[in-house]
Amino acid sequence: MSQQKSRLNIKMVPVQSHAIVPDRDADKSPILECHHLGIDFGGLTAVNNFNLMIGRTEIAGLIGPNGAGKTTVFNMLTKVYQPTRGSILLDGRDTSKLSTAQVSRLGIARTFQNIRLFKDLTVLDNVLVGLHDEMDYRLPSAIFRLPDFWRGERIARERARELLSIFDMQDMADAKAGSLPYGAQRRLEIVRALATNPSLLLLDEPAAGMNPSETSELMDNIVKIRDLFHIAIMLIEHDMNLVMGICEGICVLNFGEVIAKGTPDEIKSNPVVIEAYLGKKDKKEEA
Amino acid sequence: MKKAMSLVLALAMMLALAACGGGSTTTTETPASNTPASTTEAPAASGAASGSFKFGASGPLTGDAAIYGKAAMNGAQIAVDEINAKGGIQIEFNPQDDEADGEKAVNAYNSLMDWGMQVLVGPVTTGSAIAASAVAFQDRTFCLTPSASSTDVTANKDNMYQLCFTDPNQGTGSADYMAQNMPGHKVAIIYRNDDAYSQGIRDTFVKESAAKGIEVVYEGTFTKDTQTDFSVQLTAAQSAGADLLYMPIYYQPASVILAQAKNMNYAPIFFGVDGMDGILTMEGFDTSLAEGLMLLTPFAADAEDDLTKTFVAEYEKRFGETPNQFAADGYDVVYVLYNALLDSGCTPDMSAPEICEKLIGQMQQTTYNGLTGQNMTWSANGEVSKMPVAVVIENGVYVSA
Amino acid sequence: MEFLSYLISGISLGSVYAIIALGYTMVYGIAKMLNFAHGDVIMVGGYISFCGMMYLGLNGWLALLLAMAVCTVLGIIVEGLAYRPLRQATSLAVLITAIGVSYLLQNTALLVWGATPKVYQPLIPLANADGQPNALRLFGGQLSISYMSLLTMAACIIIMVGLTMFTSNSKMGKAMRACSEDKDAARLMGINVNTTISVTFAIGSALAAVAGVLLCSFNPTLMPTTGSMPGIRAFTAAVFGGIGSIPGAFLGGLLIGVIEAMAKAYISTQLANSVVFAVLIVVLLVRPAGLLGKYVPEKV
Amino acid sequence: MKNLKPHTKHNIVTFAGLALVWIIVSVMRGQGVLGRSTTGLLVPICCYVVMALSLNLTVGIMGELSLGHAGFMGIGAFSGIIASQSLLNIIPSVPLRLITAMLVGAIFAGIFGFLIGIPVLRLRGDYLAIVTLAFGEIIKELITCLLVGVDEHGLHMIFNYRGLKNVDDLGLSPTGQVIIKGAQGATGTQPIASFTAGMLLIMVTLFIILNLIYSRTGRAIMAIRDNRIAAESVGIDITKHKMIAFVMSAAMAGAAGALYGLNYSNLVAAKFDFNTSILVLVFVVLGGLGNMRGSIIAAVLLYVLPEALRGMHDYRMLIYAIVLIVVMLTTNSPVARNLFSRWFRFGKKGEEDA
Repeated sequence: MSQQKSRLNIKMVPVQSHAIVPDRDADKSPILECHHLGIDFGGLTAVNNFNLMIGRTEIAGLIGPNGAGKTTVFNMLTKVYQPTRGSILLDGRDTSKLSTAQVSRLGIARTFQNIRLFKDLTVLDNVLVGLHDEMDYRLPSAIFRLPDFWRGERIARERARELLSIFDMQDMADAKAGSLPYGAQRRLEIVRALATNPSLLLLDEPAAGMNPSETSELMDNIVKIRDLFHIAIMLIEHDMNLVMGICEGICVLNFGEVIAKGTPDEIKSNPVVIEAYLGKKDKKEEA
Repeated sequence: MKKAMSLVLALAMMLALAACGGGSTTTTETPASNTPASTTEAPAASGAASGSFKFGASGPLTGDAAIYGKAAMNGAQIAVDEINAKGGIQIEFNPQDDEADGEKAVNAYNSLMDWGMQVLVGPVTTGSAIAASAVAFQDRTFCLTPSASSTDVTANKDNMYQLCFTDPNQGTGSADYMAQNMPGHKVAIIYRNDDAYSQGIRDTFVKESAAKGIEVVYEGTFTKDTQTDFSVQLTAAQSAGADLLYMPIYYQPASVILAQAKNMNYAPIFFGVDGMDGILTMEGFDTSLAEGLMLLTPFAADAEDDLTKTFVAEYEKRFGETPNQFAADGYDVVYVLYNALLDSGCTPDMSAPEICEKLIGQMQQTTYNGLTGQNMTWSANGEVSKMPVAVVIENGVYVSA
Repeated sequence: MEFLSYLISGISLGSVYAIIALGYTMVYGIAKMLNFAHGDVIMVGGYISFCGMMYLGLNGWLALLLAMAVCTVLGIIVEGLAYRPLRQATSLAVLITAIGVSYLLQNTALLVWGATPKVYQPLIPLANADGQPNALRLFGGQLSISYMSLLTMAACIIIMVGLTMFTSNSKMGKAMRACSEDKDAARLMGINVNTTISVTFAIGSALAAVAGVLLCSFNPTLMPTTGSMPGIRAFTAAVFGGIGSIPGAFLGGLLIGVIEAMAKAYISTQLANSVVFAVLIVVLLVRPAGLLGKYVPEKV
Repeated sequence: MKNLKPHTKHNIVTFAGLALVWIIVSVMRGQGVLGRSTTGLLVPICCYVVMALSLNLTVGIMGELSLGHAGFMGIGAFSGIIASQSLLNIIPSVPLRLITAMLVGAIFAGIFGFLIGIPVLRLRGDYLAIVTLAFGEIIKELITCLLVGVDEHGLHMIFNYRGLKNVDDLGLSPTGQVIIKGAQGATGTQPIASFTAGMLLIMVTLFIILNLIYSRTGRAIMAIRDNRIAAESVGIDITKHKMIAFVMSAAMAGAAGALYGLNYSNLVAAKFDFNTSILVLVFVVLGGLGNMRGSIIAAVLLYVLPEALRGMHDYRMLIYAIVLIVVMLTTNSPVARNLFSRWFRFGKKGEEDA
C-alpha cells in the first residue's frame, strides 16, 4: 500500500484481438486518471486515497471483498456521489464540476449492480434513450414531425438495432424491458450504456446471477465490445474466472483502500490479496 | 381488435351522453326525496298543457353551501304543496343541485330546460345565478332568485329578478342605521372577501360610512379556508379600540366570532345583516352569546304574524328544524311567481319565452306581501324594494330595535 | 402584548393541527399512504361527540370517549374494506380510494346530519357561572389564555410524548416501526403486518376523534365539510415537520398554527393561507424532507 | 413510418374515434336529438378531457404526482378572459378571439408552470405533491385578490391583497368595463366557447402529447420516470426534461382553462381549488397512467356520471363516491383483477398500449 506502488499504472497487456481501428493506442495516454480520490459518508471514510489509471483500450478489473467500496468508486466516477477529496480526469479533462449526465456525455457509461432498466419502455426504446444525444432534432421538429425528426429517428433506430445485434437481441426489440429474463436485462443494460458512445465503460457485476455458460459467453462479448468499439472497460466482478480470464489489469480494494494492483498473475500470487480474501488464519494454514 | 376498440370508445361516449340526457328525463317524477311529491296531486302529466306550471329550481344541495340551497328548496316545496292543495292550476316542482358552482348551475339549468321548465326559482347563490342567468337571458326564461343578492345578477338582464335585498342596499341600510341611531362608535368590520355577498355589502358600507361620518378603525377579512379561527382579527379589532363590530357575513362564521370574542372577553356591539338570520336556530347554539346582537333582516322566524307562524310550524314539522331566511325567500318566490303567472294570464301550455315576456311586463306592477316583507315591489332592473327591519336579540329572541 | 396573544392563538390552533398531523403521520409512516379521508374522520368524531352530548346527555368527556370508540371502529373498518385490498396496488390507486372514502364520509354525514351547521359545546364552557370567561388572566387581564387553549396544548404534548414512547418501547410500537421500514422483512420476522396496520389506523382515528372534539371546541360550527380544510392543513403540517416523524408532526403543526396567526396579524388575513404554503415551500427547498425528516438518498 | 407501427396505429384509431364522436355528436345536435343538458355539457367535457390529458403528461408520463393542476387551469381561464374581454372590439371575429384567448391562457399558464417548476421539480414524491398543492392554493388566493378592468387607455389592474380596495379604485373611464372583480370573479364575460373549439383543442393537445411521447424528448421523460439514476447515467438532463413536461402540461391546462372560462358569464377563482385538481387526478388514475385514450374515456364517463345521477338527488354524490371506491378496488385489487381480466380484456389492453 505504499504510495509509490499505488501510483503505478496497471500494467497493460497488448491487445490480442482483431482491432478495427488500431490507432487508439492505450499506452499513449490514459483514458482515466484518479488521483487521491476519497469520499466520506457522515464522518465515515468509505474510500480513501484511490489512485488509478486506465489505458484507452484496457479491460481492467476492480475486485475486493463485499463492502470494500467498489461500487462507491463507480459512483464517484459517474458523479452519482460527489467525491470528498481527489480528482478524476477523463481523457485529461477534470470532471469535478460535472454532473452525472455531463460525465456521461463526456464518455463514461455504466451498468448497475441492481439492474436499472427503464422497465416500462421497450427494449428498443431503452437503447434509444441511450442514443438521446445522437439525435439532433429539436422539440418542435418532433411535435410537427418535420423531416429532420424522421431522419434522426431512422438513423437512431438503425443504430439501436445494430447495437442490439451484438448480443443477438434484435428480435426482442419490441418487448418491454421489464419482461425480459434476467440475463437479457443485464445484456440490455450493457447495450444501453454502449449507445451513449462511451470511451470508458463501467460494468458493475455483469456476471451476477449467470450460469457458467452464460458467463463464458459474456466474457467473449466483453472482449468483443472492446475490440469493436476500441474503448476501455472497467468491471467489478466476484467471478474470479471472469476477472482472471479477461482483465488485463486488476485493482484490489479492501476497506476503501487499494491493497494491490497488477496483472492477473501478479494478483493471484499476491499475499496481501489472499489475506484480504481468505483471512489471515486461512493463509497461514495454507502455508 | 383495434377497430373493435374504437367502436367501444365511440359507444362509451355515446352511452355517456345518452345516459346524461336520459338522467335528466328521469328527474321528472322525482322531487326532493325527503319531501312529499308535489306532482302527486297533478294529473299524470306528460306535457304542460294538462294544467300545471313547471317550476324548476336550482341551488346547492350538496357541499359547503348546501344549507342555503336546501333551505330555499324546502321553503319553496312548502309553498308548492300549499298551492297544489288548493286546487286550480298546479305546480310541478323540480329542484336541482348546482353545488353553488357556475358550471354546475348551467348544467342544472340545461337539465331543467330538457325537463320543460317554464320558470326558474333560483339560482340560490350569486355566482351560480350570474352564470345561469346569462344562459336564461338568451333562452328567454324568467328567473326569480330567492337570495342571490349581487347587482351583477340582474345587471343587463331583463328576465332576472331578485326577491332579496341587493348587497349595496344592505350596506347602505346598515350605514344609515348606524349613523342615525348609534353615532360616535368606532367600527370594526370582519368580512369574508372571497364571497361576493360579503364583499359587496362591505364595499357599499365603507363608501357610505365615509360619507356619513362613521369611523371605521379596523377591517379584517377571512376566506372560506380560514373561517375557523378569528382570534387574530378579534384581537386586532379590540386593540384598535372598536366598540362596534360589523359583520356582513353569514351566521355560521358569525357564531364562531361570537364564541371566540366571548372567550377573549371582548364585548363590542355586534351588528349583522340578513345573512345573520338563523343564528338562533342553530342546533346547540348558546343563545346567550348572541345577546345584544343587532341585525337587519327581512325575516324573523319568531315573528307573530299568522303567515310566519304557519310557515314555521309546517317547516318544523316537515324538516325538523327552524326555517331561516333562505327558506322564507324560497317560499315567497314560489308565491310571487305563481301570482304573477296567474295575474298576467299565463297558462300552462305557454312556452317559457312567452311566459317570460308576460312576466317581465307583470313584475313591475306586482305588489306582494309575504314572509320576507310587506308591499314588495320590483323595479325594471329586477331589484326588489322592501324595508329591512332592524332587530336586536334579547333573551334569545328578536326584538324590534 | 398583542404579539403575545397572537402567538398564543397561533399555538393553540397549531396544537389542534399537530394532533391531527400526528394521526396523519402515523398512518403515513406505517401504511405509506396519504390518507385524505383523515380530515373527514375528524368531522365524524365531532358529530359523534355532538350527538353524545345533545341526544344522549353525556358530558363532554364521556362524549369524547364515545367519539374515540366510534372513530376507532370506523378507522378499522375503512382500512379493512377500502385500503387492505389495495396493499399491493400503486400509491396513486390508494390515494384515489382515500379520496373516494372522503367523499363517502362527507356525503353520508350530509344525509345523516343535514347541511345545517350544528353548534358544538366546547369541552370547557366559554364562561363560568359568573359569566366570566374561563381563562387564565395575565398581566392584569391584558393577556387572557382560555383554559380550552391550555387543555389543547397539554393534550397535544401528552399525545406526542405518549406516541413517541409507544412506538419506541411497546411491542406493537416496535412492530409498527418494523413495518414502516420494510413490510416484507417484518412479515418474515413473524409480525402480522395487517394487524399492525389496523392498529395504526385505529390509533390514528382515535386521535382524529380527539382532534375533532378539540377543533370543534374552538370552531363551534360543525358541518359535513368541517374536516376537509383542517385535514389539508394537517397534511401540510406533517410534511412540514417531515412526514412519518412524530416529533416532526408536532413541530410542524405548531409552526403552521403560529405562522398562520402571524400572517393574519401582520401581512394579510386574505393571504394567510398563501403565506403558510409559501413558508412550506421555502422550508422544503432548504430541507427537502421537512424539518425533522430523514432524507434518505436512493441507494445505487 | 415502418418503424413506428404499433403505437402509430393505436393513435390513428384514437384520432379516428375522436373524429367519429365529433361527427356523430354534431349530427345529433343538428337533428335536435341531444337535449339541452347534454349539449350544455359538451364544452366542459372537452375542457376536462384536455385537463386530464395534460395532467396525464405530468402524472403518467413524467411520473410525478401533481395536486395543483387546477391552478394552471385558473391562470389560463382568467388570462384568457382578460384577453378576450379586452380584445372585444379589436378582434370582432369570435373564433379568432377564442383562439387568441386560448393561446394567451396557454402562454401565461406555461410561464407560471416554468416559474413554479423551478422550485417544485427539485423535490420528489409526496413532497413534490404537497408543494404543487400549495402552489395551486396560492394561485387561487392571488387571483381572488385581482381587480381588473379595461377602458380605452388599456388594462387597469390592482392587486388588492389587503382587501380594502374595490372596483372604483381602478380608475376606469366611464366607457370602461370591469373584467375581474376580486372575489366575485369574472362577471359579464361574453361566453364564446364552442364544442368545435373544444374538440379541436382536444385533438391538438392529443397530437402534441403523442408526438412528444414518441420522440427523443418523450423517451427521455419516461426514462426519468422509470429510473432517474439510470437516465442520468446515460446523459439525460433531468431538470430540463422534467421542466419541458411540466411546462407543456401547464400550458395545455391553461388553454383548457381559457376555453372553460369563456363558456360561462361568471367565473370565480375558488372554482380552481384543490377539489378540482383532485377531480382531474381521478380521471387520470382511472383512465390509466400514461394511457391517453383512457384519460379521455374516464374524463367523459366520470364527468357525466354525477350529471346522469341528477335523478337521485341527495344520493348522487354518495353514489359517485361509492362508484369511485368500487372501481378503484376492482381495478387494483389483485383478486378482483384476475377475475376481471378474464371477462374484460379491454381495460387491461388499454393499459398496456399508449
